[in-house]
Amino acid sequence: MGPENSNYRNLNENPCSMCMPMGAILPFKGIEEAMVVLHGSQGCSTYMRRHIAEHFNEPVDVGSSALNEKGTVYGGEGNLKKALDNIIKVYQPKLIGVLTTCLAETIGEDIRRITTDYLAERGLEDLAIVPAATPGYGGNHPEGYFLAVRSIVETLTGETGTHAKVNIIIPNISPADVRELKRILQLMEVDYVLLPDISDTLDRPYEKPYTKIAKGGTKIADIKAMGGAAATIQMGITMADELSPGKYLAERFGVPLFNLPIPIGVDNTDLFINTLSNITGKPCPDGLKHERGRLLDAMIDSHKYNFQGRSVVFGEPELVYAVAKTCFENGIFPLVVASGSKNDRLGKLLEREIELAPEKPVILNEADFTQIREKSKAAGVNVAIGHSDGRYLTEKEGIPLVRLGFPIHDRVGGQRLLSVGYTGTAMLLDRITNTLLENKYKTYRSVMKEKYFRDSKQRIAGAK
Amino acid sequence: MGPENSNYRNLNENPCSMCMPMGAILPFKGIEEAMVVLHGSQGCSTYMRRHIAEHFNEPVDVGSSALNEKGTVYGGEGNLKKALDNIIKVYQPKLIGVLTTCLAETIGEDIRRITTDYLAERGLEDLAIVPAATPGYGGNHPEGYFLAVRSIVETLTGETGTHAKVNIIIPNISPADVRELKRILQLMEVDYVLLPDISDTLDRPYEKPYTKIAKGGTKIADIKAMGGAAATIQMGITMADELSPGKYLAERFGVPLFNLPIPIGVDNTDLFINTLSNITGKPCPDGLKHERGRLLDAMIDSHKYNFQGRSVVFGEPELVYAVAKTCFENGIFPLVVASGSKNDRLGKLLEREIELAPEKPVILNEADFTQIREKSKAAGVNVAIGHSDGRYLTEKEGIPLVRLGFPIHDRVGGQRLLSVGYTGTAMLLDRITNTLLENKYKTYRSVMKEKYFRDSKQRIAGAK
Amino acid sequence: MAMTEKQLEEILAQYPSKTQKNRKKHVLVKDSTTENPQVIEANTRTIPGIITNRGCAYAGCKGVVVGPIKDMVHITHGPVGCAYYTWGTRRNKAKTEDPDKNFINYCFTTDMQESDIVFGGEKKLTKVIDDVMSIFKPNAISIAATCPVGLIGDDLGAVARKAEEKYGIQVLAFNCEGYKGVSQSAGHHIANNGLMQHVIGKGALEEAPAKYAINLLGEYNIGGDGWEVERVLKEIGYHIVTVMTGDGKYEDLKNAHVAELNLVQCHRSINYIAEMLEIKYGTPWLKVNFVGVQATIDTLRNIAEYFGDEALTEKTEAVIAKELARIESKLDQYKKICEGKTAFCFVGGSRGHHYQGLFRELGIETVLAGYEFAHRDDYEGRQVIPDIKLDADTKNIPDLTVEKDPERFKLKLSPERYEELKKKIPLGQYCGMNVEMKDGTVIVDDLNHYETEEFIKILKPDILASGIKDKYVIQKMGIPSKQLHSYDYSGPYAGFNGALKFAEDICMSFSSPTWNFITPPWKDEPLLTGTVADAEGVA
Amino acid sequence: MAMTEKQLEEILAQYPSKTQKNRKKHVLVKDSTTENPQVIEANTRTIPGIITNRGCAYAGCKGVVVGPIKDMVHITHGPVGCAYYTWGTRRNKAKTEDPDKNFINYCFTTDMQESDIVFGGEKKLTKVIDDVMSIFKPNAISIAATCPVGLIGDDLGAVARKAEEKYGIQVLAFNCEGYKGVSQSAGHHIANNGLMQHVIGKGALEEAPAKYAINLLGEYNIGGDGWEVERVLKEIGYHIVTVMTGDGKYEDLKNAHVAELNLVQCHRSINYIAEMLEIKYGTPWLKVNFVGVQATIDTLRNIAEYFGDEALTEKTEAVIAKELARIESKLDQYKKICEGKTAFCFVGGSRGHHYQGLFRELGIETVLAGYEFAHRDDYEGRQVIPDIKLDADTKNIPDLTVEKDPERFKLKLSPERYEELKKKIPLGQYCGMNVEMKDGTVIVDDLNHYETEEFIKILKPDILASGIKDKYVIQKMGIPSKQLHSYDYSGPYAGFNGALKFAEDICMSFSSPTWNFITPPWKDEPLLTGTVADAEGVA
Repeated sequence: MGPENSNYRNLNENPCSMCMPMGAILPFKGIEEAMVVLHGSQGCSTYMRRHIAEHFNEPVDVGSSALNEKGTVYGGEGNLKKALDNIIKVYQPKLIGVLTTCLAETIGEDIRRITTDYLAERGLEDLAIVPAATPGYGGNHPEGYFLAVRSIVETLTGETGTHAKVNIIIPNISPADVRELKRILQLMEVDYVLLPDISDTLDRPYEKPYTKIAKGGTKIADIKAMGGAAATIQMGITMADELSPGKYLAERFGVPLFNLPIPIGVDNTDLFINTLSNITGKPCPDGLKHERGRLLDAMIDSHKYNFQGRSVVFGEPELVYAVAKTCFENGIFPLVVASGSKNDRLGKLLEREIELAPEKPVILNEADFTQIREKSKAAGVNVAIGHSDGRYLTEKEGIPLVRLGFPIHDRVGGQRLLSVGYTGTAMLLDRITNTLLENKYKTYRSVMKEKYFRDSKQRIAGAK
Repeated sequence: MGPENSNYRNLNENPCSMCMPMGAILPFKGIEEAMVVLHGSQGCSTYMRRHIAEHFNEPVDVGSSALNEKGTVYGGEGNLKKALDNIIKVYQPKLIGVLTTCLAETIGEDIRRITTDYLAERGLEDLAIVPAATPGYGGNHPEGYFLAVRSIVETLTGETGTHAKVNIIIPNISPADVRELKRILQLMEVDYVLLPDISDTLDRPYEKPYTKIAKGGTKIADIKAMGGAAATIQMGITMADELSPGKYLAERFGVPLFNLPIPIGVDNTDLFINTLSNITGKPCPDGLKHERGRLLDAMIDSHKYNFQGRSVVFGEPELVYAVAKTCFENGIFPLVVASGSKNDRLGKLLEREIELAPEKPVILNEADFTQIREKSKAAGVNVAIGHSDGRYLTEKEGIPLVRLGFPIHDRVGGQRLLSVGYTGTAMLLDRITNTLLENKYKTYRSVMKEKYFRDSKQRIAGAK
Repeated sequence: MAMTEKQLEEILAQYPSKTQKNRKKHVLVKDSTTENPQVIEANTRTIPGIITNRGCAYAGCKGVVVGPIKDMVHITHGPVGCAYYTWGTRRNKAKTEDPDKNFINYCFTTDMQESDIVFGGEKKLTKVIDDVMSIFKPNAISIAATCPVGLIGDDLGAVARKAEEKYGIQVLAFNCEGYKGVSQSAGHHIANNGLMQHVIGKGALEEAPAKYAINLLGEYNIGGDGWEVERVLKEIGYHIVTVMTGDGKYEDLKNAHVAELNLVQCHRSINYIAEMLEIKYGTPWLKVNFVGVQATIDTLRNIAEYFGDEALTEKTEAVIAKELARIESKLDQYKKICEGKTAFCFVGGSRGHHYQGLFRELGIETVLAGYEFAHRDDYEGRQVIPDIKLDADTKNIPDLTVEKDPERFKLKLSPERYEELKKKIPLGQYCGMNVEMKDGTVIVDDLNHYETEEFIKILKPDILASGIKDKYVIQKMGIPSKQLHSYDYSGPYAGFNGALKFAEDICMSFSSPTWNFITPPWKDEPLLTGTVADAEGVA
Repeated sequence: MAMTEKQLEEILAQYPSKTQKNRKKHVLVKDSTTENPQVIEANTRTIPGIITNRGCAYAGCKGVVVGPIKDMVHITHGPVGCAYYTWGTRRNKAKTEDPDKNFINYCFTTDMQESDIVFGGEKKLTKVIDDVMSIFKPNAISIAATCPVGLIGDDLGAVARKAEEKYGIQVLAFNCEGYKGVSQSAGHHIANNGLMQHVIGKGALEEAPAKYAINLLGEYNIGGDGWEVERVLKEIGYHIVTVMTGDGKYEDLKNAHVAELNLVQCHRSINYIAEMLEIKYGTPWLKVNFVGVQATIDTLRNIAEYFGDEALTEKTEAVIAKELARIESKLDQYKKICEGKTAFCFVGGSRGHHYQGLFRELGIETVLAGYEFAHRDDYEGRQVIPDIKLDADTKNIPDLTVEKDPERFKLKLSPERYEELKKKIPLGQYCGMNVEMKDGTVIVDDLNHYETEEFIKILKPDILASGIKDKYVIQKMGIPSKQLHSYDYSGPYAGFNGALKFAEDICMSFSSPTWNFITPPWKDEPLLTGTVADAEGVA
């Protein structure tokens, strides 16, 4: 099942994705005492801070080398070093991510050299700088995210003794999801390094006094030792190998890689739990088994309502895969599966589910919302699952939207949305089922009227 | 602030409450290996099972003595004993609750004597029978609930040595809420007896094989020892003393009583945590402090949207109090606070909040939905918070409903709704805020049109 | 999978001996080879402590029969619970021509308090009627009694009469206290008597306003069933005088006497009225069944046969052909999914019988069936009625005796034509459920939760059609359940469209991938089996 | 609370020394007693690594000025991000007469890929224009360049000209690459030049179609501001030719030359055009301010003064009186809540200045204010313009020189009348923000997160008016924030209704009980204090 050729036209009308450096900022926000600088026009940093802040409702400080026209001619090395000087003085970070942008890449800035020189010049031995080449045209934000994680690992992780910890490398999921993963790991008594950990940094408690950099995040010392881990579990099955931090750890340090889907849905969560058990030899505890039982119970209770669901799932490929799989499990058959990224794995990974489904979905790669809307309308979709920009599906086609993923800017609590693990899956399913039910009740009268009283002026009461 | 005289008419039109035995069944479902029998017409049991099953999506086996016309003349003793025989044989319970109904009470059945005789006749020393007089006209389901809990304690709890456990007596909250209380108690390292505990019994995992009585529930041995506890925390501030199990334990066994609101909202949860700290001498752990900080952060992020909320809160008095308080805390000022019960405490308990509020709410006692609807309309309410029957407020007045409490029959997952503690409060608030936001966006175009283009046919685009 | 007598005995052996003896008479393993037809005990007292699915007389009267009449206000006289429990729960749909005269979404009660029990509730009831009249001005009012009302001696009849005098509308009092009779069946009887005595025949019409005038009895328009039936009947050319009582109107009901024929869908709840209408007005009744495609077709042909008009017959066939053409291929798709599966079919009314045919059309065999509140004739056919011994509970429900209406009785058919038709169509007849069931299948009266579980273990059905009270027992045992009380908020299931919708909904249960997950992997499977392939192990 | 020079120095001392030196010139403690007016540095390069709130040239051109024109399709030529980031984020409202010609909710981009960077993006851009024309048929198209476009040498102008030839509509190319200039201000300039050169004056009208014809410049209809302003202006009797550019139309814009007067709301973003319109068409411009009640009143009176018509003046006063009567008592209620509080007011455009008046009307003193991307004249007044030294970045933005239009230039006022009016009303004048600020208050150009925190610690304001990027820094410090970019999804805030809405929203922040909880009890209070009274201890 190959994706539909999305490039039936050149115009990208109402995009379903953001640019690479946007995604690359996020992992740096999940490392202790880290800052990040964009090497390029100051507008990049401003736009991205604005969008990240709006989603998480949190301060998002991102520096910029503020390149100007002169920089485009003479290079931006001086600006970048100045930016680092200022940031180090004011924020005193332990780590700085330096990301390029369209501008820096187009003029060919060598940030690895510049930052290496910088550290030497300034004699900053305790500071880590992680450079990553993330031009806006090099991919979309999901690719930027993984590339940044890989760069972090490539830069920090070194030879080390083996130890019993498990590396958990995660994609762009909500802080609540991260906390839930940590709770599950704790229940399973697994010693782990989770990278990146935004659970406190991008959902930080109100606390006095305000600190410029939020507490929390993955410890740098832990990242340095990831090469000695017992195994890596990476939730990045849709990602290309060259973007895969887990693949790097496997190839460079021989850490066994288990590349798994995000644990949303029964199968995906089973796989996560079973893989953990397999690695550590520890059984699934009763508490988790009960959570699984409760999820199954919830799925049974809702299965008739869910089976009436015809869904479109869109957003970042990794999340889209896990959610689409969950939809298949529950008979909320996806008819449109769309990602803004170039990604040929998504469709292939869903092959087995698609084969068993009563109707074949359209898989859209490099999709924009105009395509998503057209295909959803054609397929008779009645529920959309994805980030806030899908609200146009509601406004134009009356398809209700279950908000999930990034960004959520027209509702509160995107950072608190819980969807992973057995309990999180049940919560996600309840949101979907209740959206279907709400829509059903809302349209009941008009549906019945259309069916039985088309030609009369009679009104129908007594719905439900 | 006294309640409005609700009895401005005799008619109860669209009731906001159920009858006493309905409420009394629920606590028995939260005790290990317990069954319950209604002494009366079989219809009572059938109706109540139906409604409880629909809310929890769980099997709800409740016996009936199936009294018929003959019984109304000659008494129902024979029938009740037969019912006990059959239930004991098939279900092998450790405890049976025997509840009266309109019929049994009107004909004057003495269930205490009958059940005492029964145990003696059959020689069933290991079986506990808890009788409770719950005629349908004796109160509403919230009163039935507390009366049943009190009867359980009165019947089971005996003299015992003192111990360090804390009694936690809870009202009708969701299984998810109960689990959350238990999680908090565990975090606080408090040794406790929680009564009743429906967290597993009325939200049981799918599990093989099926057992007639669900696993879980408060242990009978624990209930027997409640008289020796260090203290009782009872979430029942709206309940009359004669219905208060905690009061009984205090008066009979000298267990200090802390009668608290349900921990929904910052103040209420602080009070719960602080009381626990005070009793046990144990501090609030960091994890909980972070949860509190996250709640505050969420409250700040949403405060402007919430301040535009004008709410009606209705349902069981105990829940209504906690939710109304939470609404006051967040500027979602309640303008109608309604309960179907006769309850003169609710208004008094909210006095301080009402005094500080910009508009005084109407407090409705013994309310029906017709009153609630009229008062809500008059007050310009824009969000309703309560159980599913409030859907009429949406259908008739366009007031969106945030479903909470019992019963929820037109959406799934009522048993999984989490609203207590800091984290639960944040989830409840997100549901409320997002309901306000959804409604705002939905009506934005018409509002702007009304304001600026009343006389034109121009359509407005570009909302948000 | 069939049931042996031995297996049945083992199940019942778990009961105390008296209970065992009692329940044995309510359960049959169908055997058509017995000398005399098998007898089943029904409509007897519920055993205390059995988790029955039965309701009470109030449920049958107010909840089932009277409640759906949309232009009346129905007041429940009693404490608040009983009114609440019948509020919207039956999913009787009603459309509104006059939005001010549709009270189907309302719930009215006197909400009796302790003092009303002590001092009597008549005064409050009178005031509530005053409230209702001043606010709603309905065409008529009903009052339904709950348990305590009879016990404290409130005279509903007297209150109703006074209100009738004061307001000049009909106020019907139903003494349907919950303890009366042995199930909701008593309530149907009480309701039927009341409607017959006080409403039907009170209308001004002397003749039907159109040809082929019929009443549709025992159709409660759950999930819109009645609408689908009416759609087809109207297309053929029938004039429906009144539907009792789904989407029903008091104003229409008054003229029920003018119909040429009464169709009886739910035999149990309405046969009293059908009988009395025949005696009083000379209108024959025909047992119909609009559940299932073939049953609907047979029914339509039977009705046409009754009227004996060639054009009508032709139109009937044309409509049948058109409808079949529209749905058949879709049904075939669904059938592929259902074929070879088995079902339990346990509901009230006549549905325990009716739905077996629809299941069969989908390729699903019913291996156990029964009724909540049936009488023996619902199982064995009306021919056993003379042999039924009435117990005290049933005798306590006052019987209504009607006679030929001196002015409005009109013989619709000559006795000869009647007898001739009777051979072809079920005119005034109902053969019951049992005759249609296969040998070895189980017939259970008043099935309870315990027996449900036990029968499931033995018969291992693929689906259970029942109600919400046992729905979750069934699903916890890993078996899909189809609610046939409220249709799980789906429907309609009657007629052609309904058969399709039912097929779709049943297939949903079989096709939903959800059921693939009901065994946790750590119980039956080694860790990682079947899933490890997904993990990309790099050593 | 005022700021001392010493405190200021302590704050800046945290910076590296070069940065410290630079920033010092951008911060003033207002002192009206100095011999010469205080000078502030503005519109200079952003210091790298400072967490500025400034945006880029693309943001100013496409995001601010060009984007709101609703009947044009605006194509962002570049990788996907920049188009996405300007999609709906400014909350420019637009109503639609013709729903097929309102593209305000759309986002169009060429979504350049790596290969486009390597091989050039002109081809793709051409194809995208083809797509747009075949699907949307807009009245005109704009193309906005993002960073890489200029670097790889795509010739937007050439592509645009070819498309114009092919489709016979205007295609405007804006070389507003993000790195140009020092902030979005460069983008405003580029946009203004483009619109002036290619759009304004291209319309067919020679004269205004009605009396009192005006243009409203620098009003972007955020949250509906423009609608409120239009409501009042129309009621008085003005004819609005075009609004630039909130809810603006390309078709109207073309006729902007016929207005009798240009109102300038946002001085920074649009003063270029106002100046050029005066030179080319002889239309004077008036600095207006519709933020705040008194400002709105003053503005309305000034406009009436300009036209000098008695009836107009009377109608103006009548409308003012009516509006005041409607809102005054409500505003007084809000004022009670706000009185005595202090604010920071840091926004772009002219809002950092405008909102101070509205705050003052509510009793709130602004203790710190500044602009993101202003020039010195926005602080110090237009009289300093001749003294401003342009740096290289600004010089790089091509300047447009216009001349009297030989056909359409029309002197609207005699030079004498002009000079006379100038004494009464701000005709062609803007005095800047500084002059209105009190001594001891702080004026900051290009405020950043670090300074925001430090100033908060010293000045302890009650509320901060700023944007979403610093909103959460502010709120985490326990201080309410009012977004004046997007109004926190509220608005309008302009005019009379807007003032009321703003007052309501500000009061919300002060009144919301939420802020009572910002200190956790275990930090500042003993356990159970203040709350134990609620617990009913029974020993």
